[in-house]
Amino acid sequence: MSGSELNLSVNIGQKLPLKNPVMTASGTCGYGAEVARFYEPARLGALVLKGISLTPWPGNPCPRITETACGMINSIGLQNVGLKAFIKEKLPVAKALGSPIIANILGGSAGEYVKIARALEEAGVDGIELNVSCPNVKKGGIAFGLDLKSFTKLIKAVRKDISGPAIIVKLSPGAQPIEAFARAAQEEGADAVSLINTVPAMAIDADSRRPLIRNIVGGLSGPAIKPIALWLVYKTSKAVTIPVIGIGGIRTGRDAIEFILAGASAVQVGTASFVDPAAPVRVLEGIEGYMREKGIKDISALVGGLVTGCS
Amino acid sequence: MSGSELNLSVNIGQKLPLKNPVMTASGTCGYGAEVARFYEPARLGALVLKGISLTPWPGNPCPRITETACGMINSIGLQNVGLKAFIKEKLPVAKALGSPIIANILGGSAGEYVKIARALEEAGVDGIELNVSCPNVKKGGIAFGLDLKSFTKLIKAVRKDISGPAIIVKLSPGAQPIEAFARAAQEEGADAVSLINTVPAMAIDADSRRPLIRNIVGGLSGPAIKPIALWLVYKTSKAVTIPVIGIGGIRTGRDAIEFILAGASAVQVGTASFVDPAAPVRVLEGIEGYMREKGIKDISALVGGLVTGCS
Amino acid sequence: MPMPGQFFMVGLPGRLDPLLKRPFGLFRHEDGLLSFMYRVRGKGTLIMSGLVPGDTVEILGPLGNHYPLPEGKYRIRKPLLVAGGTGVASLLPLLRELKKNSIFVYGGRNRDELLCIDEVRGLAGEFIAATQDGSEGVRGTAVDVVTDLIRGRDKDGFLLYACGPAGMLKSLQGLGLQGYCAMEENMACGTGVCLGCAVKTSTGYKRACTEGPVFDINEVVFERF
Amino acid sequence: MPMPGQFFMVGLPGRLDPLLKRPFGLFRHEDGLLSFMYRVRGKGTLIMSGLVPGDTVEILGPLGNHYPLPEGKYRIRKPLLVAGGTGVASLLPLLRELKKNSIFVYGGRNRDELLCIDEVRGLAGEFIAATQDGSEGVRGTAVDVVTDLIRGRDKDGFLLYACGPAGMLKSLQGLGLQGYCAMEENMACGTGVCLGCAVKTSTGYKRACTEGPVFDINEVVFERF
Ligand SMILES: Cc1cc2nc3c(=O)[nH]c(=O)nc-3n(C[C@H](O)[C@H](O)[C@H](O)COP(=O)(O)OP(=O)(O)OC[C@H]3O[C@@H](n4cnc5c(N)ncnc54)[C@H](O)[C@@H]3O)c2cc1C
Ligand SMILES: Cc1cc2nc3c(=O)[nH]c(=O)nc-3n(C[C@H](O)[C@H](O)[C@H](O)COP(=O)(O)OP(=O)(O)OC[C@H]3O[C@@H](n4cnc5c(N)ncnc54)[C@H](O)[C@@H]3O)c2cc1C
Ligand SMILES: Cc1cc2nc3c(=O)[nH]c(=O)nc-3n(C[C@H](O)[C@H](O)[C@H](O)COP(=O)(O)O)c2cc1C
Ligand SMILES: Cc1cc2nc3c(=O)[nH]c(=O)nc-3n(C[C@H](O)[C@H](O)[C@H](O)COP(=O)(O)O)c2cc1C
Ligand code: FES
Ligand code: FES
Repeated sequence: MSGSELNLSVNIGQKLPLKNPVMTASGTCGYGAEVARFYEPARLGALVLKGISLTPWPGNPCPRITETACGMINSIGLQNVGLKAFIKEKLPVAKALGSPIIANILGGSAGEYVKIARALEEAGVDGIELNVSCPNVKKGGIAFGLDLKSFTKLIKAVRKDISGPAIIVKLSPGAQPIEAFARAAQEEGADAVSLINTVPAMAIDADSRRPLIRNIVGGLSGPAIKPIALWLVYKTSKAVTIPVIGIGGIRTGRDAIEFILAGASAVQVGTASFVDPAAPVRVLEGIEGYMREKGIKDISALVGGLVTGCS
Repeated sequence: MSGSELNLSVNIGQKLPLKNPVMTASGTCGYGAEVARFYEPARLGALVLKGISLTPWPGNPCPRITETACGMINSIGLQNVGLKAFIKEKLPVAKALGSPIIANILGGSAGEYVKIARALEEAGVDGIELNVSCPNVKKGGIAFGLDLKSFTKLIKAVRKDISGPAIIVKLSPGAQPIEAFARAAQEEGADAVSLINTVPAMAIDADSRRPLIRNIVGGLSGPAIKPIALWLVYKTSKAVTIPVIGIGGIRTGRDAIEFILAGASAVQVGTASFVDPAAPVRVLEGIEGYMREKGIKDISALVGGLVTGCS
Repeated sequence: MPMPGQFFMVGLPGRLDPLLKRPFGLFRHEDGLLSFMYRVRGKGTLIMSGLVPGDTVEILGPLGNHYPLPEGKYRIRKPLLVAGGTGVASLLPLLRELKKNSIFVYGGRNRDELLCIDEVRGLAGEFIAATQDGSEGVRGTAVDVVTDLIRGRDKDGFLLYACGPAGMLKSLQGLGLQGYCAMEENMACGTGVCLGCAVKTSTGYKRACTEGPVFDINEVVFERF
Repeated sequence: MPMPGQFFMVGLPGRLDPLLKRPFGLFRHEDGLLSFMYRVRGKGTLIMSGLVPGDTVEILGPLGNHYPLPEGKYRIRKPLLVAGGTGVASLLPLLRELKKNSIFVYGGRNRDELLCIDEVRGLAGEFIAATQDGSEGVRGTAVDVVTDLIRGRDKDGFLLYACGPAGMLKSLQGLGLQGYCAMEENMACGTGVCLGCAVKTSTGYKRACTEGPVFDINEVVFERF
């Protein structure tokens, strides 16, 4: 069986059919063009680009990253070129890469989210991922991700105005309980939820007595958080019927399969791309290899296929 | 400077003076006697024993543990001998070890917690740690840890009846926001809060398609969660004036120092004791070594000593 | 002095991943040298297989109980050792004590899986190998061999010592012999404090690392999922 | 063909801890062999220091920009290379191109810290070492030496190339020379996608791995905490 005989296609709602379930995670592939020297972006299901805000943001002072046991903490502070430059300079280049483009957006208010989303719809993106879970910006973002009321309002507002691109809501691992947020997203018409964003975390240098991240708190990502993400994806996928996109520590095809068995329809590869820039493609190839090995022709046969009873 | 010239003593409230800040974490030192062949328990600040419920609990079926990247997941399901046998058989042995004894308790209702706490007060323990954060039992426990209302009620009820032993409330990493829970504990008269308990997590075997923990979900512990714990300890210690006990991935003296700089008055060593049964003593020695190296005579000079401004 | 059936926790120093030590039954103890025999199964054993002389491992042990020798009222019984795959690692030290006074049944998928077969053959009073593909000994499983062996004979004439996959142990239990089996469960501590290694028995959960790894085979409740 | 000042991300295969690759400036490139020179600072470099011939590392590179040679209007300036500690690793490849047409100032805590000092001395047109304890060259810092060196001379006669601790670079910036410095920031990707390696410049944050590691020293805003 060659890769092409396998059916890896998945649908993120009715709006966004993907040829395979592997995407980049926001903030780990730049604006897309940066990865083209390492692999053909068109091979992936979609590219999720670095988060965008209404106006350019400078980001946080350094150190912005530090390594922890099997993981890393980042506090980039959503450094980005801003909506205008994104649409003018970055988006055309990204679109030319041949992969569906999902923009990741963050606003300080529901109105800001709507404004950005509208402009992106007009500019022609395939999907919009609402980042309501970034631990690295003071206002907006995670404020929506942890409060069910403003969360619900936000999605309602965005949904009302956007009809073209698929709307994906990126959940925070701190949302309590996460099922309620996922259900609210579904009820307000989101096409999918993605999770998890990074987990708030901190590291300290005992010698200097200083935090190893200038901003004190940052977001933990990488293999260390995979077991946490897997559980939240499992719980969430039981609670909703819209597709769940699994994120967190995915590095190999087997990691992706684990998320898919737990209930994810698709996955995003983040931190692993820092270690190996072609990681998303290796994950895809790993999934194909697993399917061939097990004689599975259609990836949909695996979604939520966790076996939990007694045998 | 020899170890004895250093002052490592800390107070967990007015009730519980400890000669040093290092304790075992509940569930990782049995009922105390089990560790005596690896180190002298009297060297530690306190022993926190395995969680106890009103009646004996059988625990969960196997597999109960599995390893993950720099961490492990457990779902023991609070297997324990029950209050009666604990008081009759385990506690006298533990008390004879020469270290202050903190019992860790879990109930299905506030009434159960009170009943257990009363019996333990009578039996003479030095402290009672309320486990309201165990992810591995279906009812009770974490239900209190995530709901501020029942959490507050629970502590009020226990506090009303208990005057002898120090009351420590063990917080869940999922408590949202954790500061509110810590503040409620303080207001209701708890002597200290400890955190974090394990983080709900899951692991899957892609070949068998089965969860690697029979109970599906378990609790993640070990170095992987240290950055998460450190952040929550930092946040929490800013929110309360009662002592905060730091737990999560502590393996070395430097790890402990990081928690202390973040605001912890004491620490508990858990998973590291599985790797090296004498880990709590090594952590203590590491703290002493650090203090000697830096010329710090009193551990209290380090508590919350994180430097965050510009230099 | 480590006894047959006891085990050690073996760890790789200076690493946080793998984090925990791994349990291995003592395979040989000679001239102050401890030997383990292991199969590469995952992350830890893979790294172990790349160690070179001079590299350091951390060990903790001997831990757990051991195979009771056929003493007292069991003295007159014939020790019947049944190994599946790497289970041989745990039974060989026992065989070295029992020697000719024993029957040894050794099952595996194929010839390549039957490690140390020459040593076992040389030591045992009676030796029968079984492979699923027939590449060594009889074609079939160790359980098939034991079933044949005891057919028509007095079950009380045997004392079973078994180590191998849970499925094999469960089938052996069904044969109604007296005896022991060594259980493998995931272990975090090996010293009785984590309660991770619970083995279900007719009298409740017991710790494989402390009350085991050797159990009365007729007291174990096999219910592995 | 890697150029002086460029770097590689170096990783240890088969491990999740350390997770990320680490950046190292190219130290030498000869006969198809890449060499790095590094100081053991933490977890990653400690493991690297235990590697033996035959072990594998993963590398990604060459990455980043490089030291511009003194060309065009800068041709007439005298290259002034200033290394602090392991900063020499990055400047030696440049020195190998500039050779006698250069001044090299090399500072460190003590003699033991001044690695490759003989090679540097042999190559440079003029060489001055500085140690804090006076165990090699003059007693003092590299910045002290440069301050003395340019006193009373036309600053436009020099073109600075500096690599070393941020404190040294900041002090050098204060001397008002034209030139470049190589910046070290924590890096996750090395390829421009994580934005972790931000260097503050007069025109905003720039990525040390992509727009750097070499920057116009007078554009960098030093504000390390
Ligand atoms: C008392 C005892 C004695 C043993 N003696 C031997 C022996 O002599 N030779 C031998 O080859 N093996 C023996 N084992 C099994 C051995 O411990 C596992 O093969 C080893 O832990 C796998 O480690 P890993 O890192 O390579 O695999 P992992 O990557 O950790 O896991 C691979 C597989 O091994 C299983 N496993 C993981 N950890 C353990 C564990 N702690 N205990 C049991 N299974 C585990 C997992 O469920 C998984 O299916 C023994 C086990 C026990 C409990
Ligand atoms: C472009 C560039 C070129 C470099 N060239 C060299 C060189 O030629 N020789 C040399 O010895 N060192 C060089 N470094 C520094 C080198 O990358 C660090 O010493 C190394 O990453 C430390 O890894 P570790 O795992 O041993 O330390 P860690 O345990 O990761 O950390 C120890 C200390 O090193 C710092 N550090 C950690 N990671 C990085 C990182 N990715 N970048 C910078 N600092 C870090 C930490 O802040 C900490 O203070 C260079 C750095 C950069 C950015
Ligand atoms: C350096 C870095 C930058 C990130 N930037 C964003 C971002 O802009 N928007 C967003 O929604 N998530 C962002 N994330 C989160 C990732 O998309 C992903 O959710 C998280 O890292 C977990 O996945 P991983 O373990 O595979 O990295 C970022 C993560 C990292 C490490
Ligand atoms: C095997 C195991 C059993 C545990 N049992 C208990 C328990 O009975 N009561 C409790 O409050 N916490 C229990 N914990 C949680 C630990 O006390 C501790 O909070 C957690 O493991 C994080 O610390 P660590 O990373 O140092 O292990 C248990 C943890 C483990 C790993
Ligand atoms: S392995 Fe911890 S109790 Fe047995
Ligand atoms: S290291 Fe990732 S952008 Fe520079």
